[in-house]
Amino acid sequence: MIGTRTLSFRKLLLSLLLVLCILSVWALIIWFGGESPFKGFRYIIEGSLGNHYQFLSTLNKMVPLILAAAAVAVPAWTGMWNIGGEGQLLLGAFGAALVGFSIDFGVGLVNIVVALIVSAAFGMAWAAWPAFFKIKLRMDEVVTTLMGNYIAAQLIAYLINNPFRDPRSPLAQTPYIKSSFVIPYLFEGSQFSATFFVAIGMVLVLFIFRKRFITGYEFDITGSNPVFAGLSGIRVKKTKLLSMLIGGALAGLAGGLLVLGMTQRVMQSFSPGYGFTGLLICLLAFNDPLLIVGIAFLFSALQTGSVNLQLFTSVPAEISGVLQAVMVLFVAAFKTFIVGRREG
Amino acid sequence: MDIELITTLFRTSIRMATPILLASLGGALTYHAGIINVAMEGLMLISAFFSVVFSYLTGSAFYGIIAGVVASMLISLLYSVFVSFLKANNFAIGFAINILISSLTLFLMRVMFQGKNAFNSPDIASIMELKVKTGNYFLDNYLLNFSILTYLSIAIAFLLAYIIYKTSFGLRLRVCGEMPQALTAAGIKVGVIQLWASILCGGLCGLAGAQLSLYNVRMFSRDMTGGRGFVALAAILISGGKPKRVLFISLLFGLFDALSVKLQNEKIAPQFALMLPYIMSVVVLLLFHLKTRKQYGKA
Amino acid sequence: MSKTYPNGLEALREVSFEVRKGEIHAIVGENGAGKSTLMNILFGLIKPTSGEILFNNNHFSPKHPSEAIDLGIGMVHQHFKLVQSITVAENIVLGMENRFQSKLRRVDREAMNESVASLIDRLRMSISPDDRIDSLPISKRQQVEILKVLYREADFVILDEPTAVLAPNEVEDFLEFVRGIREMGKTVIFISHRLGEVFSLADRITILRRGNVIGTFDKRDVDRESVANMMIGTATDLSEDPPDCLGNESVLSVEGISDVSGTIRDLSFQLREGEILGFAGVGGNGQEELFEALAGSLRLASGDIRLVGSSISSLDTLERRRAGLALITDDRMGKGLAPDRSIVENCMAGHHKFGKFGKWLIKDTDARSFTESIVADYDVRCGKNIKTAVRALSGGNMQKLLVGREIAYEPVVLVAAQPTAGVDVAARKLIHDSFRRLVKTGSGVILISGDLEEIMGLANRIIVLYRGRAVTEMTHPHYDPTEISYYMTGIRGAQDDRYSHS
Amino acid sequence: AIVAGDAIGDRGFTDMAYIGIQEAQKQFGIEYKVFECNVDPSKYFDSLRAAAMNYDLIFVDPGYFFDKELAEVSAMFPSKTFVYIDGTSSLPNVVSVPFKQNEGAFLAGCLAALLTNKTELCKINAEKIVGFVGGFDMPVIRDYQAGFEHGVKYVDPSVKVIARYAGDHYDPALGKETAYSVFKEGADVIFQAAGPTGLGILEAARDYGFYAIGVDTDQGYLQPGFIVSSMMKKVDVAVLDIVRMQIENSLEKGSVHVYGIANGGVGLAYNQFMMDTVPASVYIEISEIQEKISNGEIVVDSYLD
Ligand SMILES: Nc1ncnc2c1ncn2[C@@H]1O[C@H](COP(=O)(O)OP(=O)(O)OP(=O)(O)O)[C@@H](O)[C@H]1O
Ligand SMILES: Nc1ncnc2c1ncn2[C@@H]1O[C@H](COP(=O)(O)OP(=O)(O)OP(=O)(O)O)[C@@H](O)[C@H]1O
Ligand SMILES: [Mg+2]
Ligand SMILES: [Mg+2]
Repeated sequence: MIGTRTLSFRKLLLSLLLVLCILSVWALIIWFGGESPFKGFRYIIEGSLGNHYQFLSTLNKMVPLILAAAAVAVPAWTGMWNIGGEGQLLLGAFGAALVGFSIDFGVGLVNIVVALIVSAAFGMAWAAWPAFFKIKLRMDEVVTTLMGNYIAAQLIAYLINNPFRDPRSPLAQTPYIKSSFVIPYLFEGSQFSATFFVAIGMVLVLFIFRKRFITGYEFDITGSNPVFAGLSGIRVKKTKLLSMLIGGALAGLAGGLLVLGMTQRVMQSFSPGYGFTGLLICLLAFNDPLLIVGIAFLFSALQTGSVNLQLFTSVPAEISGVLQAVMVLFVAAFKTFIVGRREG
Repeated sequence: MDIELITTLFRTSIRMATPILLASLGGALTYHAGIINVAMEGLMLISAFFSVVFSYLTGSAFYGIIAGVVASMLISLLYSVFVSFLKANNFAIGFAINILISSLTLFLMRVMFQGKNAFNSPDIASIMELKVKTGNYFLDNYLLNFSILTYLSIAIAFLLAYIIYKTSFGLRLRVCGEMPQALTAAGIKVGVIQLWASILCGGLCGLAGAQLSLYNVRMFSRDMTGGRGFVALAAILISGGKPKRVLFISLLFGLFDALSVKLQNEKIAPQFALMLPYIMSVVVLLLFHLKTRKQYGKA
Repeated sequence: MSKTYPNGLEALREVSFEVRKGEIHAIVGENGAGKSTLMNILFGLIKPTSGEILFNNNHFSPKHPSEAIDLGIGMVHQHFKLVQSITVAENIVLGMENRFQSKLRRVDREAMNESVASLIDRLRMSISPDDRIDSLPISKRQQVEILKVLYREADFVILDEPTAVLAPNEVEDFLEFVRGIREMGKTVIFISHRLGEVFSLADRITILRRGNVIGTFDKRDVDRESVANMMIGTATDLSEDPPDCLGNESVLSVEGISDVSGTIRDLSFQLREGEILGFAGVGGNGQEELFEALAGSLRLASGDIRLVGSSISSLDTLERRRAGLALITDDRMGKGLAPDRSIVENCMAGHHKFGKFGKWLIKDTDARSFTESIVADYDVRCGKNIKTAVRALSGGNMQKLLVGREIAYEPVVLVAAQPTAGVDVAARKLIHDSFRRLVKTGSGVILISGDLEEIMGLANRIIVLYRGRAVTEMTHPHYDPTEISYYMTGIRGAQDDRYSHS
Repeated sequence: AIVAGDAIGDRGFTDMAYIGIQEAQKQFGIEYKVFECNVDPSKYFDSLRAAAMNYDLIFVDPGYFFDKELAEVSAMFPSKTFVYIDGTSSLPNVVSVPFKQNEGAFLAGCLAALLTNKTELCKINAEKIVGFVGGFDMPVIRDYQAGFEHGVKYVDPSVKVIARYAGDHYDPALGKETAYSVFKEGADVIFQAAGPTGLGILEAARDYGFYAIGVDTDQGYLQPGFIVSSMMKKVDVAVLDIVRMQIENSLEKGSVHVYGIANGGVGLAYNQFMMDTVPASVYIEISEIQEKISNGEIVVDSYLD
């Protein structure tokens, strides 16, 4: 899609205008929040890119966003809507934690790989039933995946409150995973770990899969015109099912990486809405894996930046949500003009 | 079963169903116009907020409702401008609006009510009930003494069924969702129809928010819509946007909500009871699909 | 008038022409000449890059179709703009239905149906205003499109290829009906690739070639050959004869098939090597179902289909293609192509299942050269860029692409439904020639077409479909167009059907 | 600084800690900042780290949200003092401040059981049923429930407790319906531990006419006449105490400061609202029970440990 479009002066101009629009509305909001916009921007930039620690933190926070966005993108290639990333991510996280606190294979790498595979499998399982219902009964996957999120949230709440509760914590959470399952931090004083490279690796694999693999090509054709795909001998239902399973696995993997690389347990309110943020990122990125990385970076930088803004100014924490929303609104609107509509 | 228990369940169901019903009727309009509206959560929330603020300031629930409806309509207008005229993706804009309003209401609460996540006050006037005591148990408990918005919402369901299927606006609305090119070719602007649908949806979501914050409870608390906008979306998708079915499904959801409170005991963990409304919505959809499959044979 | 599309394609280059009040003005030109583009500008659907329109001596630059409609301009579009789930009457009056509002803003259905029915009666068409569009065959849908325009009592009617999907007898009625419009004092712009129609109908003819106007001529001053030459730039031979390379072996045998809904009933036929077997019939008499039954996307209630001796009834589309079947669908936008994907991706579809471009990884160079050869062989005009989206091609060029891709399978049996719908004379010849080449190799072709001229010029044998049954069969050279159209419309043969089945 | 797991306005431990630190600022002129994590685990580490970099004394509120992150960050800043609120931690530079909510809830249970037997009061019915409504179902809340149930049974084993969860801390409408349902099953005194959801429960008390017991802060003013008392968890006092000790240089790293009935860290709010509704006899009985807990005569059940 993207490759076929050319860069022109008009587009460049529009892009500049877009950035200008976002920045000026942001400035207004920061000013309204009681701070001079220039200082505000300085804190946001310093907070997200200012030093190597902040920068690593920004990168680290991209991991779940990238994978949650990819979990929406892959099914979207075949025309399926996966709004269930949140639930799949939770299940995946639980899967990784379950393996992490109950089993041990002795070798750290084996442990980690097994836990991640289990997390992907759990996520996949949670995507499987909406996909199955869609394919067998044409049940709207928007409803089933959406409801799946709420069901998963309660299911996890039950599991971490009852059978798998950490008896030492007043909080509903699983026991901590064994240290041999932990993906270690790479730098002193930062949570940055190899999970980032796993996420980037997945994105590259997806990119190559879509552009270079026969099956990836079939995904695209199925999404573009399923009737045509069927007449061309593509097995449409299988393709759609597969894409949904891959999506679920990616979301599950996001949960698994969060547990092994960061939280080391699944607690209540484990996800602050990664699934929905992922959906937004995917939409802004045209389902394109590489663009997802770029947009996830923006989202993540904005988040780490606003923590910093809150630290040094009197601007309330809620501002990060407002800034984020403003960015999405403008990007989504300008996208139509800059790149043209998907529909042609 | 004991009559008192059924009455309790019934009254809770109706109260829980009303906001969902109002919102999903609104969403049904945009659904027919070809927009799956995920912003309903935010629309309800902004209305819940302004309803409370204005009810508190003016001491009148009526002005509260008006303020909530107006606020929700304005946001709807914004939504529609982005989606119908700037052709932005409706999911992206919808979720962005939800984030915006969730943060904005907190932000405003900090500014207006000194840093509270929740605001309540005896000065908040609540929405009137149709208060008549007839002495007849059935009438008093099953038909009377609900919020006037409950009665209104049921009337609106039938009104919308009429508007969508019988009037000229309804015809254009349906065409707009199914084949917008046909509308353009007939010289009617698609964006304008969608704009109207969105604004009406905003109005109804506004009523839903007001009902939630001025009747169900009389307060505002952060994210108090608690996913009801998405439940409403499910109701719309399950019912195909047909108002009478929306009515039916919303009442069903209200019942499941009531049951989820009631069913908890030593044997049933709260989580499983609380899962019920969501599982049932999938089950209802499933039953409906099995039914149609039987009717039309395998396609 | 000039128009350059955002992708840099110059569709119209300073085109000027004029239409006189009360005439039928035909516009002809090969595929992609810019006819639809020009008409869409007149109707306000797209904006010109430069140029102006004078309508009744007033400047006119419509920004939205509503402005054109207000001035009494009506347009029948090349691709349908009908709403499937509502009734014929609702489709027709859409945009004016508020005329029928009675009390409480209710649309009065009866009044609406009545007023539509009176128009239908006047035109002697056989459509019920209360039918839903999705229950109508393609030809009827075309009529609804036309009714939409006439209902608005437009004084200036644009018809963009209205006859492309009509059966011969319907075409005749239709032309009569367009003449009727002229009698009413209206002005008509008529676009068609069938020069016969153009000559029987038009007063004047404007010829477009690759975005330029070659000229506007009075019908009396030109003849078919000269117009065709001006359109394409070279002389072409328009008369055709079926190929002569029949073998003895049967490549496809269909034995008593019926589908679940009963649209096709007890259909049997044999296709021999080297044979082109034509299926004539008015649209909606089982053609679509026959196609789908062969393609494997329709469930059969009974009967068997055998491809070179072995049954394929239980195979899915992929397995049938593997067995040697290729399929040209009549709905290129809906089923035959993925309009939003690039030309390369559209060419690869299906072929990729045969390992042509690698088993797992796509070999880009192979895909590219494969596509380029189709584009070159079938003269697909796409500005040399095979990465543009198919949607940006004109209707005819899409069709050439589709045909090219299917013939590239070198199939044992090619099922072609309306293979030349909306295709210009030269492209039509190109496509027909490719069919001829194909049968020379011993393959067979099933040609399902509503264009009798095409079938008679190409098929060795013709089966006429009426209400899902084969009502008659004729063999070259014993073709009689009048006779065929009697069978097609049920004047012949149908009686037997009625007696035996009631 | 305070690093809060939730956000200001939760009507619970964050608000209480906030009040405490404001008071400390007034008294000692300290500088402070509240880092709100909004229950987003991805912010825990960064917030702790930012707080530790800029402040000397860091309240971690509640501590158990941050177990692992606190271990990591406190090791990075050995010279700083972290205060683990609502629990105990064995980390070297961490001061622990556990609260015995079960003891407070026990008193609430006693109050409820005593009240439901006083049928002469206008809102009390004949049935011996009291209620408990929680927000999120989580172990701390279960601890409130356990203490409450123990208290009820201690006073009168024949009183039944109906316990329900709204499943959410931020859905007052659902809280209200949950309370309504419990009330309709015969409960006339309901104890809530549900954050902002609890506001709906308190409102239900007024709309349907039963007695409610508030939680964490003194909530009596919210629905006067319907909230007989509140079970308070005085995080504010603890915060002020710790800041004072820090200023006086008497705060030892690794020390544990228990807040329970004995030192008034938890307990019922004996306010005007309680005086107005609760008969003196009940008041006296409660005081006696409180004494027994203080001197260890009664050991209250706990859901934790
Ligand atoms: N999706 C569904 N799930 C469960 N029950 C349904 C569903 N759809 C319809 N029903 C049942 O069918 C009843 C009415 O359906 P019906 O099709 O007559 O409604 P409608 O299509 O809105 O009517 P109208 O066509 O007059 O607008 C509903 O009240 C409900 O009992
Ligand atoms: N939306 C579009 N974007 C880019 N190019 C387009 C678009 N629509 C049409 N074109 C190009 O403009 C040229 C003129 O197309 P047009 O549809 O007007 O041809 P036409 O004369 O109607 O042909 P046909 O007889 O095949 O319908 C073609 O080369 C086509 O590829
Ligand atoms: Mg054309
Ligand atoms: Mg009692």
